[in-house]
Amino acid sequence: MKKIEAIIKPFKLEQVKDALQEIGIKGMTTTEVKGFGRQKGHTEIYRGSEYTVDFVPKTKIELVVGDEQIEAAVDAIVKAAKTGKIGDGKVFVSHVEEAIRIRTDERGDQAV
Amino acid sequence: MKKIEAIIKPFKLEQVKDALQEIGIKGMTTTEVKGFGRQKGHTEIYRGSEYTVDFVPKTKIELVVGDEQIEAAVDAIVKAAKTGKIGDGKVFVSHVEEAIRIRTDERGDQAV
Amino acid sequence: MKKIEAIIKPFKLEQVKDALQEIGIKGMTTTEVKGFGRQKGHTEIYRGSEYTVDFVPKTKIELVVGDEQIEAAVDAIVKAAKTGKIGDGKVFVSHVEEAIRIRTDERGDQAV
Amino acid sequence: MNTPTYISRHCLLIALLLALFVLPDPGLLSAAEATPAERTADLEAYLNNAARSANTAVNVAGPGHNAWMMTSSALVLFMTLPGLALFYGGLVRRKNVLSVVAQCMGLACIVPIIWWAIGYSLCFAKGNAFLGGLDHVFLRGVDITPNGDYSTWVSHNIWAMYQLMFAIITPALIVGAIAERMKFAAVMLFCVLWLFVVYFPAAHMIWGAGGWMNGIWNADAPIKSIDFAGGIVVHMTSGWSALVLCILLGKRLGHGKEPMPPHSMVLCAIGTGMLWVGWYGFNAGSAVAADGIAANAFVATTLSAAAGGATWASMEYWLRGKPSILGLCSGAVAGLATITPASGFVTANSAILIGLLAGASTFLACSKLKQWLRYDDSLDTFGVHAVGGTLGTLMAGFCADAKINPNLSTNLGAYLGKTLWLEQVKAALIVLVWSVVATVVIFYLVRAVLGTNRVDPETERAGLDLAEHGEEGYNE
Amino acid sequence: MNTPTYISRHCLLIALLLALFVLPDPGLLSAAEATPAERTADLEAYLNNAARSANTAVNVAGPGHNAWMMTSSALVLFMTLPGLALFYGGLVRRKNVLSVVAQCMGLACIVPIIWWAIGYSLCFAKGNAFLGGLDHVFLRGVDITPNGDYSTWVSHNIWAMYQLMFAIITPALIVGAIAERMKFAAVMLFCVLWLFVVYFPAAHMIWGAGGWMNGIWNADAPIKSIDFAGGIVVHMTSGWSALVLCILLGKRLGHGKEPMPPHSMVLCAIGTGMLWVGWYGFNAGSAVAADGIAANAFVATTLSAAAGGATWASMEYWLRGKPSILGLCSGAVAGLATITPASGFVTANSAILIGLLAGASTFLACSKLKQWLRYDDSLDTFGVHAVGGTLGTLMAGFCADAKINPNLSTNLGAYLGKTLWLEQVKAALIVLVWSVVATVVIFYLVRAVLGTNRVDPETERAGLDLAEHGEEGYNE
Amino acid sequence: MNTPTYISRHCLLIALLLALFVLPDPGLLSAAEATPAERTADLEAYLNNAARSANTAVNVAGPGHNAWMMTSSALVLFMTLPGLALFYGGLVRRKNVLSVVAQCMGLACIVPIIWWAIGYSLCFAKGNAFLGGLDHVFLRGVDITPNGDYSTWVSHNIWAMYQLMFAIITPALIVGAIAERMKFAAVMLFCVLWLFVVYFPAAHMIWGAGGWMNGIWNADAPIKSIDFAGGIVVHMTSGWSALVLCILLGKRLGHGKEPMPPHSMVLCAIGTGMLWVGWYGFNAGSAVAADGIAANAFVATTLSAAAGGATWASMEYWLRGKPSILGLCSGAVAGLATITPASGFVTANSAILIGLLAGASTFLACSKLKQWLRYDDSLDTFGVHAVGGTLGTLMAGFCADAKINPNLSTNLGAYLGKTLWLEQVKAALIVLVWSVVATVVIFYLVRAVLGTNRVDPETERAGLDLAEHGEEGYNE
Ligand SMILES: Nc1ncnc2c1ncn2[C@@H]1O[C@H](COP(=O)(O)OP(=O)(O)O)[C@@H](O)[C@H]1O
Ligand SMILES: Nc1ncnc2c1ncn2[C@@H]1O[C@H](COP(=O)(O)OP(=O)(O)O)[C@@H](O)[C@H]1O
Ligand SMILES: Nc1ncnc2c1ncn2[C@@H]1O[C@H](COP(=O)(O)OP(=O)(O)O)[C@@H](O)[C@H]1O
Repeated sequence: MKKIEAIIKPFKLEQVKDALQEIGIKGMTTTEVKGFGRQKGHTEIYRGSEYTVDFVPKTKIELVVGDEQIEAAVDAIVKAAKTGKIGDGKVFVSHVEEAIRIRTDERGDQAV
Repeated sequence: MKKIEAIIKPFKLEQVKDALQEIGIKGMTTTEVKGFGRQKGHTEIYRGSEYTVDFVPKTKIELVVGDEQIEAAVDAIVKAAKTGKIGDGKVFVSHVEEAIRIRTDERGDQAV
Repeated sequence: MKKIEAIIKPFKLEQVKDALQEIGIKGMTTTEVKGFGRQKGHTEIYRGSEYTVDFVPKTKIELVVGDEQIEAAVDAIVKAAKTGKIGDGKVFVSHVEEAIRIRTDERGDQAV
Repeated sequence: MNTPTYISRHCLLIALLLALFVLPDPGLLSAAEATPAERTADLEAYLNNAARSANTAVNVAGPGHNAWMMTSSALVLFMTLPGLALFYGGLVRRKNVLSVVAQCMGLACIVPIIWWAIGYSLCFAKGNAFLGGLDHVFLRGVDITPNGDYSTWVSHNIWAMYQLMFAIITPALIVGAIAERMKFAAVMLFCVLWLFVVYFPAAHMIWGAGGWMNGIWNADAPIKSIDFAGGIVVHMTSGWSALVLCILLGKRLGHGKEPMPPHSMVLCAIGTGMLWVGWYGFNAGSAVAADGIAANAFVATTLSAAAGGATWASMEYWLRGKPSILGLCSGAVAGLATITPASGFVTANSAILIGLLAGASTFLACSKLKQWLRYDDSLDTFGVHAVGGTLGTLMAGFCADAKINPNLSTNLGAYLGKTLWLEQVKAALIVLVWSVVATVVIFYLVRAVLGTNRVDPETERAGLDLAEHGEEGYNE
Repeated sequence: MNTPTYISRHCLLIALLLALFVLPDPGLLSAAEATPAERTADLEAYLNNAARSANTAVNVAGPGHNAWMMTSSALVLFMTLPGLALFYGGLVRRKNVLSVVAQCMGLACIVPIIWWAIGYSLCFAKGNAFLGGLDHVFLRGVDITPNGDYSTWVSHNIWAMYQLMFAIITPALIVGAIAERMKFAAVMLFCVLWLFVVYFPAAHMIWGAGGWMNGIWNADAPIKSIDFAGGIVVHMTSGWSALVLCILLGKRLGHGKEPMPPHSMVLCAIGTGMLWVGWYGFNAGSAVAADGIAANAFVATTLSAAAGGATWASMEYWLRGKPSILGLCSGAVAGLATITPASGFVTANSAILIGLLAGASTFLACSKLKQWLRYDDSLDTFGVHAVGGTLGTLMAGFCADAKINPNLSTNLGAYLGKTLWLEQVKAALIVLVWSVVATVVIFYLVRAVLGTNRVDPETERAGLDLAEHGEEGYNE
Repeated sequence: MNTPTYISRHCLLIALLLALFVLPDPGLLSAAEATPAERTADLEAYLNNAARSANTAVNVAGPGHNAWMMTSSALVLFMTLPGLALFYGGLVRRKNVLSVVAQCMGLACIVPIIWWAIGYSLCFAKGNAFLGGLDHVFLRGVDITPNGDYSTWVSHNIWAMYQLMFAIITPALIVGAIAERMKFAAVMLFCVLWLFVVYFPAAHMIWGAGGWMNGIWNADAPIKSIDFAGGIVVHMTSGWSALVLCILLGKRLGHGKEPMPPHSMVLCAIGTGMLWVGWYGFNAGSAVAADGIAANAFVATTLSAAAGGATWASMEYWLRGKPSILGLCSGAVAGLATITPASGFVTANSAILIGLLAGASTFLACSKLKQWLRYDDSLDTFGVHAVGGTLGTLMAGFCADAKINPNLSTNLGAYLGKTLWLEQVKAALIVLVWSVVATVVIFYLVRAVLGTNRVDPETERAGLDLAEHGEEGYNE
């Protein structure tokens, strides 16, 4: 099994989710995160004081998939999340040794 | 060392934490996340507009443990988090290469 | 490529970010998390009721770096995040198999 | 026009002819027409908030008094909406905040309709000693002319609206005890029945002209209780009913095991400020005039609120080293609830004393008694309102002072400073017992109708907002 | 001093010498000096909110009426700030909350300056039938003496301030329709022009002495419409303009595809409570006195708000099984908007009926009509205010009752209970058409000046707060 | 009854017998009994807010005036709670929000007790030129009868409550400067001492009958300053003390390095709206009557607030391209603070000018001066209140106009339009110096008692809410 972690622009979440559902992905987990990268942040001014905010709101999607689905899933994400503008985000893939479904104690590919 | 990532129902956090403490786990990190899976979301209606919210609030627990504790920890989590109803969540296990305790620079098993 | 996950004290974020930028790190992702560990939580009292809050606010930094940068990055984080007091946090390192930049479809070390 | 006619009648004896040129024909002046002296006296009556003469040329309400009572009515509504909604809403968990707001708003929307249809009449129309009659159903006959039974210079319909605001907030207080677990439909049904069975009779008996326990105005009242702005009628009825209701309903899931901290002490504090400000309408408004009694009530309200807040926070500081915001808020509200029945009757010094006792007793009730008896009064309606209201009712009996409120001399001269407190105990006990019994009956009645009074456990876990109202308190 | 001089004049025939010691020289008493009877009558006029005599010794405003009108002015400002800012601010997405607040506050800061310079004069100075003159530019001549055209016992400048608060909230209502996408500069410019083209003429025609459609006070008005507190002047003008504006501006990005739930129903509910409370200043204040008409308006306002909220929530309960907080809030606001033109004219029973119709019709407008016509009125300014205001204007025609407001008999006796509704239809149609046409013109004018009325898509995605104001609503 | 007796006395010469039937025995009429003319004149005095005759039959307060002053008192409390608590609370970081709320509420609970015990007496009892006496300790003798020194038609105890609300908000303003780092106990102790050393004397000297700098009412005042609603007494004392205090206390950890953005501009904006609304009680209430002076103050307050907000936002727009919500809020509050001392003295045109200068000068003070001098006035108490209060005090000297406030002619005729501004400078300087010196002394005194005035660095990092109050502002 592999774990895909994708950092995307928040307003792309719905589209990415739909794209993953289409290729048969049944589950995923998302987190609100803040990203730092090439995309510039913004400046806020309160009375005299200027603050530069370097971190940009992003959404992280995590999903564990069987090895055979990995390519399709990555492609789906990349395609759906792309705007072509700086800050579109990244996809990282890593290895997962075991997965357990808490409800049923199923393990491995059945669990995801 | 292994990293355990568990996605559980938020109200089970206290019980899972207690179960892990009992088997001697000293540390863990939790995140509020939103999950998508078999468990259905809900519908919200504001004046005329209906919104389907597919994502369900979940809590993610991350902990890095020595190889010898891995089975006990997974079992403790699964047992404490189970309600038997859909949406109980998953446990994922993966390999961690190094751990450092920032305060002391300790590395490896001593660090977790 | 390696993934570094560091759990640090929230007010150290700016310093850690600066330290990483200095050694040429171009991107990272942060999450607000709650940690459980040796550092004690606190007690809140509302009218008669006392609540012990075991979880302490922490910030998680995730960054994927090329293998050659790993040592420098870990050192930078540890140095910048250290206060010497309990609760300074951990750094975990694990292996990442693939990285893709969504905007450009670049893969591997170019993507991070 | 009205000229000083009787003087001129004497002059007529001497200068009849001349007078005829400039004076109206005295023969046209009926005995019922107001003399200049009467006219001036009527105007003075407006300033003094006293009864006007029978022949008055100003049968309307007085602008200063009407202005104050419209302001007061708005202030009392402000206490419920958004005041109480925030005070309570901030104290529940995030997932239940809207359910509390909905209960307050639901009552604000339903009670006026009941009040218009029949509620006002059952409280304040002439009836028997226990309940008003049906003279004023659909606000029939409730117009802009003052109703002399309740005020001399305030429009009858303003009085009806002012009292409506009390009928809204009283059941809304109960909401605090059963927050985070009772079905919306059950809360609404319970409160509606409760108004008929508990509130309307209590209001009539204690405040209605001819009421059974109206010691101030009913010379024949068997029980001579006093209740300036609702220690018995508002805080005791709701507070004691709340206790019973939360026991019958059972504890929240996880109560005593899981932490249930307020999701926003900020909202709670905003609500407290609004309650305090609105309470001036509640207490000083209960003079039903912008007169000296209102002024005295204003003073007592301020001092008791402050003393209550300071006392609670000081006890926390002393016992735990940390004064809390919730302590300041709770103490201030306790001071306000406790002074309510006494506000227009007592001196500034008494108000400080009452505030002090209020802070101390409600602090103990909420932090010790509740722990010890282990009921789950979610937001301490009992601990603050029942304890405060009961204490204040008793203290009003001890501290009432005819120098502050001359009306105390009318029918209560023989009791004042003597056994008035005993009358207070009697009235308090009767209302307490009645509230408790009625709550039990209504609870089972509602359960019979709706099947259950509680949301199912899954809903309770997930929060009432989504399941009961299809909305969330906060979104991205 | 003023003594009862004419009586003594008779006595002088007999006791001239004696009288000279104690009475002022009658020769010094000009004919213009008030007699005792007149003086008493003037004081009675204060209580009755009637006109004083020409010779009055009290040419000032009356304290009770002035007090109420200052309170009412503050309440109407409270409706905008923070009331409407919260009601609207809670309903947008988190990233746009400040933009809505800024639009409300911006208007509260700009409109008073325009009002002082010329706005008040264009509305309420003597002018022609369509617009006021320039007599009162820079509030010249607007001092503490009552302006008899608009009130007998309220200071002219208090009246000007009271009306200012209406001129602030009316354009602020429009903000709801175009929220989350219109540029701040465009909103401000649009609203300023709109005040001159739509609001000032409408206010003058319907409320101004000599106004073309002022049925109550202008005996010669060609159209005899009535509008107690602004059904046409406030809710119809803003509501219909809002519809046109949001159509011209286009939908929000993602409208109908992405969820756009309110970011904080809690803020929205707080705002609703404040609107309700403040609305007493709006409606009861429109009597421009703390008199019986104010009292009647207070009653109607309360009952309609409650009936509106109860109806909307009941319809949701019936159609979907869940009464929502937004439903309670929307219904109450709809009840308030709808009763506005009728509030000081109708009985309590009519108010209940109007509230009921208000809740039902705005519910259908917001949840059915909007879906069907597919315009993007972000926060339903049209669905609530235009629909409510139009309905209320019509209902005022049907239900107006001279028992509630005797002024209806002055010039409208022949229409009352007969064809008054037709006059209402005429006035409503004229203002509706004018608002629609003017909005189109102003929209393109503003676009010509600023280049665009909308923020660019990137800003809209990221939220207006950051790009337009450099701030975020919430931070760590 | 009181008939026109002296007229009849003449008639008695002729018709004694007849008169005896209908008139009261003239022998029984003491010289002190009011004549009809006097009685009418007394009633007119109520409308005119003038002094009544010595023989008055209405020795009570007047309902219209009392109503307005109760409303005003409630409004001024509303400014602190929840107004200021939100305005300040929204501007701090999330972890400190409750500490600010606690400081506001703590003062609201402690100050009334001090006021009751001795504070009112030190301010307003007869005493020497610098401090009041002890006649009114424990509010002795402060009852419902008007105290002629301060008002003719408002109850003495309402006046005392009204002034109490000022004594609450003034130290609460200081809280803004030292937010996020000062210990709760230190804030409370500092403020209590500060009231005795700075506020009570300042209030007595400027507002107290016989006060050393009371130019309006004390003909013998060596310094003839005017301060309608507290430019010197409230805003200068608190603002200048705040500056010194925040310098002595030192900067917040991380100041200038870490970002410290407001955690909720939404709360800040709500608070601003409440401050504006409440300020009508503050300024128009300072007429201590619902009279024409109140009306004038109402106008000035509105226009200055709007001009202040518009100016600040325009300067931002001009210098940075983005008008901010905080700019609108700050400017409006600056306009309000600056008009305060002038509000009941100046014309509408002057109010616009003052608001304009207020917006510009406080904008510069907060965004340039502060950066340049590098003190850490967390929420700009100095930049807004001291700068605004000082400017307004001066402007009052220039713009005061006897047409707006006839009382200016009583003792100040020789100064008006001439050297009044010099008197203002004198008074301002004396109070400024006194505030600065006193603050230094009290600061070290408090530090000596408590060991330290600041929380320890760890607490400051983690937020004051948890460590000082054991609570968090927001929870799940
Ligand atoms: N090395 C990295 N490790 C982890 N997250 C990263 C890394 N680089 C970028 N990110 C995440 O991806 C987001 C987008 O990256 P950025 O450099 O702004 O644009 P782009 O993806 O177009 O190159 C960042 O905001 C951050 O959350
Ligand atoms: N493949 C997956 N990868 C990551 N997280 C998953 C995956 N599948 C499910 N989850 C997480 O587990 C949660 C529960 O899954 P769900 O399918 O609803 O029920 P169950 O665990 O009973 O099968 C989801 O809400 C989601 O957060
Ligand atoms: N085994 C673990 N796995 C994951 N996170 C951990 C683990 N142990 C500690 N942490 C994280 O590190 C934080 C600091 O740990 P703690 O034991 O309090 O202090 P220290 O880092 O000084 O040993 C914790 O709050 C938690 O978030």
